[in-house]
Amino acid sequence: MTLATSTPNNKDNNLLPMSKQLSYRRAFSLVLKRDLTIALRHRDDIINPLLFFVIVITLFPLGIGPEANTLSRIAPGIIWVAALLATLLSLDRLFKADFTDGSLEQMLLSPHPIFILVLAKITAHWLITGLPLILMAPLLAVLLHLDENSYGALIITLFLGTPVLSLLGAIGVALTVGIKKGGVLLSLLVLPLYIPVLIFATSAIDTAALGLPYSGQLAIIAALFFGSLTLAPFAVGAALKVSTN
Amino acid sequence: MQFTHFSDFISMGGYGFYVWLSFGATALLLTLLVIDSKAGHKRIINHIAQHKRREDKLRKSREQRKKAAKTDDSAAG
Amino acid sequence: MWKWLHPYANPEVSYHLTNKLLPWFSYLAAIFLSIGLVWALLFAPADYQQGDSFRIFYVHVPAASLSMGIYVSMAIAAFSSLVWQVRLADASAAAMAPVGAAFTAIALITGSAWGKPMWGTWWIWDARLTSELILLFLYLGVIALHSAFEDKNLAGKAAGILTLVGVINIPIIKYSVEWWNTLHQGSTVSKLGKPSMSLDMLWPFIFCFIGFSLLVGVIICLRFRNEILARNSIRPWVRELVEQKTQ
Amino acid sequence: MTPSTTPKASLLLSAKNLTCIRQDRLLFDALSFDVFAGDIIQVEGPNGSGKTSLLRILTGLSQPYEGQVLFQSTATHNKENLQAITRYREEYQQNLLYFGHLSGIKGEMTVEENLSFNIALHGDNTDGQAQALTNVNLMGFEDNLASNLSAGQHRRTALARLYQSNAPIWILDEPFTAIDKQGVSDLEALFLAHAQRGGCIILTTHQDLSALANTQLKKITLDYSNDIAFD
Amino acid sequence: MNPRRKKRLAIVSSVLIGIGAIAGLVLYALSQNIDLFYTPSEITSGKKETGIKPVIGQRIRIGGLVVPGSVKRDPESLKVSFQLSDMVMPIVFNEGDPVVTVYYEGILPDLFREGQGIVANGTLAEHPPTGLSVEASEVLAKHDENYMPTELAEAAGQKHEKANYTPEQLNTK
Repeated sequence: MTLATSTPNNKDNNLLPMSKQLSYRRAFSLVLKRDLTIALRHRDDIINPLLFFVIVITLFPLGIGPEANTLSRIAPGIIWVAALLATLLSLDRLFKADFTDGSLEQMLLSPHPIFILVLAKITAHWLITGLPLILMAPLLAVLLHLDENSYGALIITLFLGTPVLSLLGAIGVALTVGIKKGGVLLSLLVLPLYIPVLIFATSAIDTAALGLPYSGQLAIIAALFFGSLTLAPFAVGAALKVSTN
Repeated sequence: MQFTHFSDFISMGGYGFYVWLSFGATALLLTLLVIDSKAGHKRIINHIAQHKRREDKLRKSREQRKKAAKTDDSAAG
Repeated sequence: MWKWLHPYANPEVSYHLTNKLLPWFSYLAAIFLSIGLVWALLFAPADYQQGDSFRIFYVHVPAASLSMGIYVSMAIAAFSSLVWQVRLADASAAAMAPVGAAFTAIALITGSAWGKPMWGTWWIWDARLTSELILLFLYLGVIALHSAFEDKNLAGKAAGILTLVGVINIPIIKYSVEWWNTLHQGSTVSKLGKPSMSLDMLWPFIFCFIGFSLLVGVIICLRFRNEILARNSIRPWVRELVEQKTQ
Repeated sequence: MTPSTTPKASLLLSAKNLTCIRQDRLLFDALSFDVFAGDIIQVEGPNGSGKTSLLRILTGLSQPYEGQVLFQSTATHNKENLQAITRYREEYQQNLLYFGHLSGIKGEMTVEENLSFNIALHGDNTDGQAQALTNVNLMGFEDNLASNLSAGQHRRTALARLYQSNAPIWILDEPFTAIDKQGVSDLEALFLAHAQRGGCIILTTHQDLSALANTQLKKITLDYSNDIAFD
Repeated sequence: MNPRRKKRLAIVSSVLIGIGAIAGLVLYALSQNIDLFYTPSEITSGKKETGIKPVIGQRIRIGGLVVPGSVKRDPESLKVSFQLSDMVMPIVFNEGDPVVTVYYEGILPDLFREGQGIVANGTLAEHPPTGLSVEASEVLAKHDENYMPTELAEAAGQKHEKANYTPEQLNTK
């Protein structure tokens, strides 16, 4: 090691305060790529909520009875409630690891606006948990004898609704990440916020089963999506600042 | 006065259970809340007093240590 | 406005002010509540449809509207604490949360006890009931956040964020349930063109409502001064006060 | 307590009247000091005296109970213009490097990935990354997952960013933890170089900063003298 | 424009776009008239917009006004049947209005009365004498927000009698 005198790579000798050009898009993709890399190397995090989703759904026919009529009537509710719980289960991962190893405070100290980084992390979370749920849902719907007319509605509501679950859930996790026993508190905070998504999604699927138009419900879920997309990142940013204080 | 007998008042036209359940639950909850809020004042004052005692002890021990250090110094000097 | 508000934003002044206000609030609350409740239980006429079960109205409606009113004031306090860093607003929000939760619980319990004989069920998933239940959850969440953080300041901020998120969510939940469960439709249609309430039923209600509001004031004052003490425990005036009280 | 002023050096950071309260305890009260280009400031004090709290307040991660931290902003194009860090957060953080108790290193990523993420996150140039890894003696480990590293290597992975950073203000909380003797003297040399080219360093450590003793080393001492009631 | 301003503008405009999208979607949803219950006329002649008719045996939710004079109670048991008509303002009951008969077994809520709006959950069925009917599993009546003393209500011709049950009736359940 002959490095005692090595100078930093900054060539000009003047370290005055500077104003760098930082692009939002680069910051976003940087964090997104990192989170996806970590998740892919840590596959349990992807598989466990998915397994939970499948197991919860298979419990219902066993508990309620295998009668096809009953199952098809409650199928939308079961799938959505299971998706909701699976998301809740996976939320912890969103900030917990970063909080305990200090990378969260490094992100908060980066020169990028917090909401961009938060948005990237939430996107990664959705890609890791929401997307597999959507891919699994039609298979499970078959097991539950979901009405044939409802498959389209099921997929569309999941596509619009699961990002909302990730976005709203992020607020709850950001508030509880610094608390030692935050798990139960997290569900108390987050589940009530999920109710509108649940109501409109199941209502859309039910309406589709009756052959009625369900674009009204879809519009509401889309509105919820845009609403949480615009507001949640700011709330999460504020909450993270509180939690890392 | 709407009721001629006390028993009428209690039975509330057959709805006695529901009416008294409502009023009873309200009274119970509010009484508990008031008691808790009042007790909170004493609780917090005792807490601060305890905190203060602990602080005083700490300061005393620190002063003693300082004094001890000083006498050591002067003894050495 | 700031000039006017400033002296009250001083914890010591606020503490003594609440102490001065407390007896007034208490006497007034006792007077109004006793008049209102005796009137409601003994003298108010029974309803033509609901008979004496209607008397539940006199606790249910004030509790329900206060539960929402307290939430709105808590949200305003949370907002001013987050945006303008008014520390006392935090303390007042923390004081309001348990009171709001208690009134929400009262509204739910009395509503159930009223619904059982009238609707034939203790509970229906109707918009008002569901949003009131969610309101209770939000209150509990706020209380839990307040107690989960060691640092009162941080607790106030975290609970404030949740309170504001809840403000947006309560109406959404209310409307979502209203669409989902259309039980309301029947009542709104058949209601049109009828008198809403006769005066001899209205007066006891007004007394009850004012009485309960004053009681809310009393409890919030009691809790507010506790919160002030807890948040300013190292100030000399608190130390002096504690010394006086513990001697 | 306030470091003496060198007339030529420019003011980088200024703490005004900082008061910090943690769990009903007053850690410090009305603490004011200025940090100039070229300063190396060691924050001293016994355990629990608020060293970490002070550093976190200086970074903007924590808010002081009272008082504020100012820095020299270029956003207003005025050399003497001090601005609150909370107001120009993003600009301040371009000028700041903070190294806390937690390293911020991800076990699931390799040494190289960790370093390049950290550098890119803070908007610095990733060109000299190989050199930085050599500087912290981790060349050859770049493809190892960070979870397989020893505590010291873990620490050094995080420290490698120091060699890449263009930020003038360095705030370092116990940078020498788990670092061997050679590493400590390397870091001290780096600190000197950083101060000489116009940066400033605020750090806590229990090490004797022998190599720096003759330079601009200044000290801020926190003790419990303040933990009494205040008004 | 300096980059700082530019970024701020980007944030503000994206928030505004988001709010605009929300407003547009909500307005669209409101125009879509989401409803989940059928009125009697929709059961007989299909939904107005889509013409969709419920099929026999399907679970439905029906909402309407209880037709005066249509409530028939079995003196031996808790069985009851009544007719529902559409809710229209002002409240009038005409001979030719589409009505659907509801069959129910159970204790009716105290607010159940003729002319009151109620909602029933059940399955659509075909009963020979009455045509389309609903076998209800649940009958819900909601109180309106008007209160008045009994004497006043009697004067206004709005006397309300709640359903009384004999012990024998109650025992059949």
